[in-house]
Amino acid sequence: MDLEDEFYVKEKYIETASGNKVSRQSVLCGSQNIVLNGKTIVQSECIIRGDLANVRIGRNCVIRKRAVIRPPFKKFNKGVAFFPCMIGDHVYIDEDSIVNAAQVGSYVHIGKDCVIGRRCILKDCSQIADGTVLPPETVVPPFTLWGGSPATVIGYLPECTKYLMTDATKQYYEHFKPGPA
Amino acid sequence: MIAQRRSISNPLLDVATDALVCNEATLEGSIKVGARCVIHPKATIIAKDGPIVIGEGNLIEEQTLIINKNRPGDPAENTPLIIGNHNVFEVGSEFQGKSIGNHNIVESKAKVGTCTTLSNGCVIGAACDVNIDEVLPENTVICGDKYLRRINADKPQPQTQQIDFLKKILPNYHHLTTNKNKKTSTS
Amino acid sequence: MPLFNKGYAFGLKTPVVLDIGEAYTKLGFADEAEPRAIIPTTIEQVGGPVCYIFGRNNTALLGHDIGSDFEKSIKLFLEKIYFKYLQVNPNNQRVILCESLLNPTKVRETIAKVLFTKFDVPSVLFAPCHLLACFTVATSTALVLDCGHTESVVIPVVEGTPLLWAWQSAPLGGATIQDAIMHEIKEKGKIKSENENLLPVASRLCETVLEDIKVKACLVTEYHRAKQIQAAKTLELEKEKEATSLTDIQRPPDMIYPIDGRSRLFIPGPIREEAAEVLFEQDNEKMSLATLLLDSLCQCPIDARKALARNVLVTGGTSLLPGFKHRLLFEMKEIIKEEQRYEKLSECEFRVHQPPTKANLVAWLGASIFASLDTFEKRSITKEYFTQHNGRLPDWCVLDIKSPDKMPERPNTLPTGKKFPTSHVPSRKSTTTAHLDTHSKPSK
Amino acid sequence: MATLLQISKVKYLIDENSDECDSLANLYFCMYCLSLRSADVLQHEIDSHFCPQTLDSLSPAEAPLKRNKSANSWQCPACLHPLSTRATSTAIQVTDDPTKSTAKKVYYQACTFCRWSTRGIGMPDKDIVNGAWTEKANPDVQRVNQLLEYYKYVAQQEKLDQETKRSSKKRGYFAVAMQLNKYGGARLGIGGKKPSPLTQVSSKLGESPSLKEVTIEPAKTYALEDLEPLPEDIYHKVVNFAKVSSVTQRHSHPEHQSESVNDFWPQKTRMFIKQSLRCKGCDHNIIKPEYNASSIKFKIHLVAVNQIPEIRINKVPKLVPGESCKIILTLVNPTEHVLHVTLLPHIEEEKTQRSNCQVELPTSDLVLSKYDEAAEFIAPEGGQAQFEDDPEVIAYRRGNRIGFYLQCTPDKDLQHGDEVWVTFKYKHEHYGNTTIVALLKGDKQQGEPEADWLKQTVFVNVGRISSS
Repeated sequence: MDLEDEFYVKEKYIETASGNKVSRQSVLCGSQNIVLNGKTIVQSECIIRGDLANVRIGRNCVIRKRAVIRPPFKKFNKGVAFFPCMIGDHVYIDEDSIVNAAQVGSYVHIGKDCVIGRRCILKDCSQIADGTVLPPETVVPPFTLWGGSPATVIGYLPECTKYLMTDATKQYYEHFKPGPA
Repeated sequence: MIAQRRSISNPLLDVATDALVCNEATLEGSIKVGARCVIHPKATIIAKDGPIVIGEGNLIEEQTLIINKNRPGDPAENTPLIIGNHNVFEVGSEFQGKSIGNHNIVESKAKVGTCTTLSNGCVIGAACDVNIDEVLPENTVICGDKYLRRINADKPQPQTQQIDFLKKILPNYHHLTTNKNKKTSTS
Repeated sequence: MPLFNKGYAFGLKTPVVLDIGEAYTKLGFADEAEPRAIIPTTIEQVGGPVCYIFGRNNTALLGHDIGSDFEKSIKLFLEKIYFKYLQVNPNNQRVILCESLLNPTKVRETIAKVLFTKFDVPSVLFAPCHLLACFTVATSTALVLDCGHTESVVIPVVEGTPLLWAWQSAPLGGATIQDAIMHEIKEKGKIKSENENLLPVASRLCETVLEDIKVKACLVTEYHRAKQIQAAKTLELEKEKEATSLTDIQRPPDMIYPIDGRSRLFIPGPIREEAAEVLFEQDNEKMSLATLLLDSLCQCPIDARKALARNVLVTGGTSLLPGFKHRLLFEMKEIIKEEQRYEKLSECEFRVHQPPTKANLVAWLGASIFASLDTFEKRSITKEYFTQHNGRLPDWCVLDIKSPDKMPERPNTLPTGKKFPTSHVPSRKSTTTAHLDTHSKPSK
Repeated sequence: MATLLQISKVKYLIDENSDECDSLANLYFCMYCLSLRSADVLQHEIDSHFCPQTLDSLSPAEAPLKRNKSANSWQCPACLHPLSTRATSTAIQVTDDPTKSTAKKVYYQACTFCRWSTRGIGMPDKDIVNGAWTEKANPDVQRVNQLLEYYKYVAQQEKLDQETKRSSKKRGYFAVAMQLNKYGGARLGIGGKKPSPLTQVSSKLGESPSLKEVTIEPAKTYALEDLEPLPEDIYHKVVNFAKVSSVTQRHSHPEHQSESVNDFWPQKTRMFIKQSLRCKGCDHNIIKPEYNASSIKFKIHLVAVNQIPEIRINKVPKLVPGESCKIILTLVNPTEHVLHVTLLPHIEEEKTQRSNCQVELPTSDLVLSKYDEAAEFIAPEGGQAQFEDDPEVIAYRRGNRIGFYLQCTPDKDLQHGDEVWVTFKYKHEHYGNTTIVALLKGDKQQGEPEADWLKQTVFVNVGRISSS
């Protein structure tokens, strides 16, 4: 099914030269440490914590309302640090999810209301079902679908996931239009 | 970059000098923030039916909601909500409980309802919704969609190092809330 | 694990050992001391409900016609077993399945069909679990009780041969206990929820909660206690609410079971010891686990009885309840004393085995031992055989599976399906006679 | 993604002979048989095993030696989540000088989810990160090994007996036991000979001198007096549900099934597998993944969405029973060839009663331009003039996709909320991998690639009846 048009109020979004669309109602802390690689949408009430560490988000990503992206904290023998948080291309993060991951690959779909624990690694072409709690330091292998709390593999994704995800995120961008105010 | 310390509009707010409260956090009503606490931006603390007293070394992350609220049917007594020391409220957690001791962790998206009291060293796991009329025994862990209960051998460690680290870096990026009168006295 | 250094060509030829139970399935490889996994006999589909393949409300199993839905669920289930748990290519490994005597032909044929056609397994062997259990205690003669999820079955095995005519079964098992818990809690339990109200116990009691209560709290009470409680209860019934001697025994204290984060279940303490009583109460038909064993023994040849009594073997997950074996032996001893009909067993000394594994794994372990032998290969049904005979399997009445030119029909009256709880349930007695009629009884 | 694009709304018939259908995204296309395949009819083969936590790969030859378990990843016995190794330092007294102590790095394992840890059950910390942890051995393994050895000997003995005394009518224990004959008793009855049921097995052993005799200690049996009754205080204790293990927890350790949470012990994580798929018809590989566990690339990747033009729903108006409406469907060309597509009506056979909507299909051919990866960076509406589109048929054209109108009328007897299914067929050109096709045909000329015409049947769930 093709995605339907989603309209936003033009004044409430900033569009950058590389095509990123960022809501003015989102909170981008330490914006100098946040990189959006182009055509990425950040919707209202999102929080991206660039103040804690660097956050890099790839191309054609969609960060839906009230999602939180927060670099993970780690205690070492010699001290403490926040890890940078790297997110690949064509990643879709649905509403109200909290992403504490160290690494999110490309073509990843994170559902609504998820908690992605500290220092998780989500490999390419993986999916997290709605309402999932992924405990800290979990590794999500490619083509797996995780759900539940604590999250376990509840299914597998088709081999054409890369194609589907690319298509879905591109379509989302195409259909995310400034609308009649 | 040295953060500009701005005075705040809430006259009932009392922030200890070495606590760190980001300006973008919402604090309503009579709230006392203890020493070495860190309150992240977009956290919400509302002293609705009584004051809130936050102890030392607590970490309150973004999207957290802490409310002092009476239980349905309770007479409005204006009892204070006392939060002990070294508790952690993770991103998106909600605490409306009666009282909370020391060294507890309310994980991301966890909810503690008005009936429950946390003693010491308890962990409410991510996305757990707890509202049972009981005092959780010390070191209780509740987690998962099946509400697995465990009694841990020891308390979670206090996040002192994280708090120190945050106190170093957060002022570089955020405006901070301080006491109006304390500010005048210190500067 | 030391088991791996025995020079077995591991990975390619080690047979797969499956014990597909009604509630739980045990799976692993031959020659090993324990199964690789115990999983619920369910299939899950993303976004869909969990389906118990042999569950009481699986519509695919209802009626006499097992349709393609059942075949599909078996396929999904075996897929999970092979690729998630065993992680082997099915076409390289022979398969042994522990089977209940009462397994309907249609079920076993469906399983065989799926194994042969969808998974291309080289061979399959269905082996009776009572016989397999004997391997774990190195005996060829034993009185085997399998106490499973919905049914308990007793079969005596003498000199490696199951004595079919002495078969006994009753619909008593883990599910019966869960039903008892359900019944009690519905009556006396309370759910306390956040807003202080004691709610009546509604649909919150799902099978998983009941099972959890059973496993964590229930036990089989001691014989004398049980009798005292029973007596007190009858007295109570007669006298209608008068103070009774029930107070003499100190009952287990009430329990609080947290269902989730918002509600707790208040469970009356006596459930702990009373729920499992269904297994031992002699109801109207005078049937209990103890009488099953005794009745079965009565039908055995006289000269085998003493040996059988000395070799009682208890298997099945339900027998893991604390106090089970003690009560069973006690109960048998007392019943023999009390009831005339068992007088002929008074000479018998009952001794119970302790197999080198947990009771729920006994059949599996037996199969693992058996499948490690060369003999196993010869007894298996090959794919060629299966295709030649249009998917029919040799039945137990076929003596030599190597030359079945004509396929004898299975007796029309099927015994009560152990894995077939809802469908045809002819009365127990009549099925027994059906067996006796079809097969000549030895002269005693 | 699957859920975003609602791929389950459009289903493709896999096999003309059966009723099976699935979304194109879940299907494969065998370019040798030129037909759609579902995972169901393909042969699954295990390509490699990998640890889900460390993503280390192992070949199918190595993995079984490790019981398909990961070398370095352990699983929490309480919540079954992988454990994390934690480093910490402890003070160790210097042996020479009791007043001094040095810091030493030690490791323990903790669950990041339920916070269970190896320290909690009193397991000592380890000096090295990996390798020092062990699983709890099966307490009965020795006895089981004895049994295995014993029965192997008995079976061997039996075989020898049968070979040497073929004429002997005496049947060995094993032959009887392994008749696996539930009616064995009846059989003996028929034979008329009743064997003495209590012949000791051991008496038969040792008859053949060529085998080394294996004896086994008889299994222990217990009389009532030997069994411990339940402790008296068990009836008075309050059950603490947090301290008794659940069924799932017990079953995760089949050999121990410990009832108390204090007896929990970590266990190695089970590995995952990567599979390749093979067409049962022509024995060619359809899917062959790369060995590396974190790779999403394939050596062979014959998925249907890369070969077959795909139908999607674009826009559906309100659906009213008996009222005609215009639906827009999208057709996407994933190939690098210009494709012609012709829509065909689906002749309703009795078997497939899926359609409940009358459709009028456009009669003209639909032409799809090829997929161009660079198209994204060129002006989106450019280069469309070459197609003379009939605005009555074509709703829009964008790169390799077009939208076309479909006139459809839901059946009159449908109720509010009923799903409406549209069924039709289409045939389309398919250019196989030209070099391979040429090689297969023995044709050395590399002229114009030849196209095959393939036919697909689709079932489209266009939505629900909104009102009557």
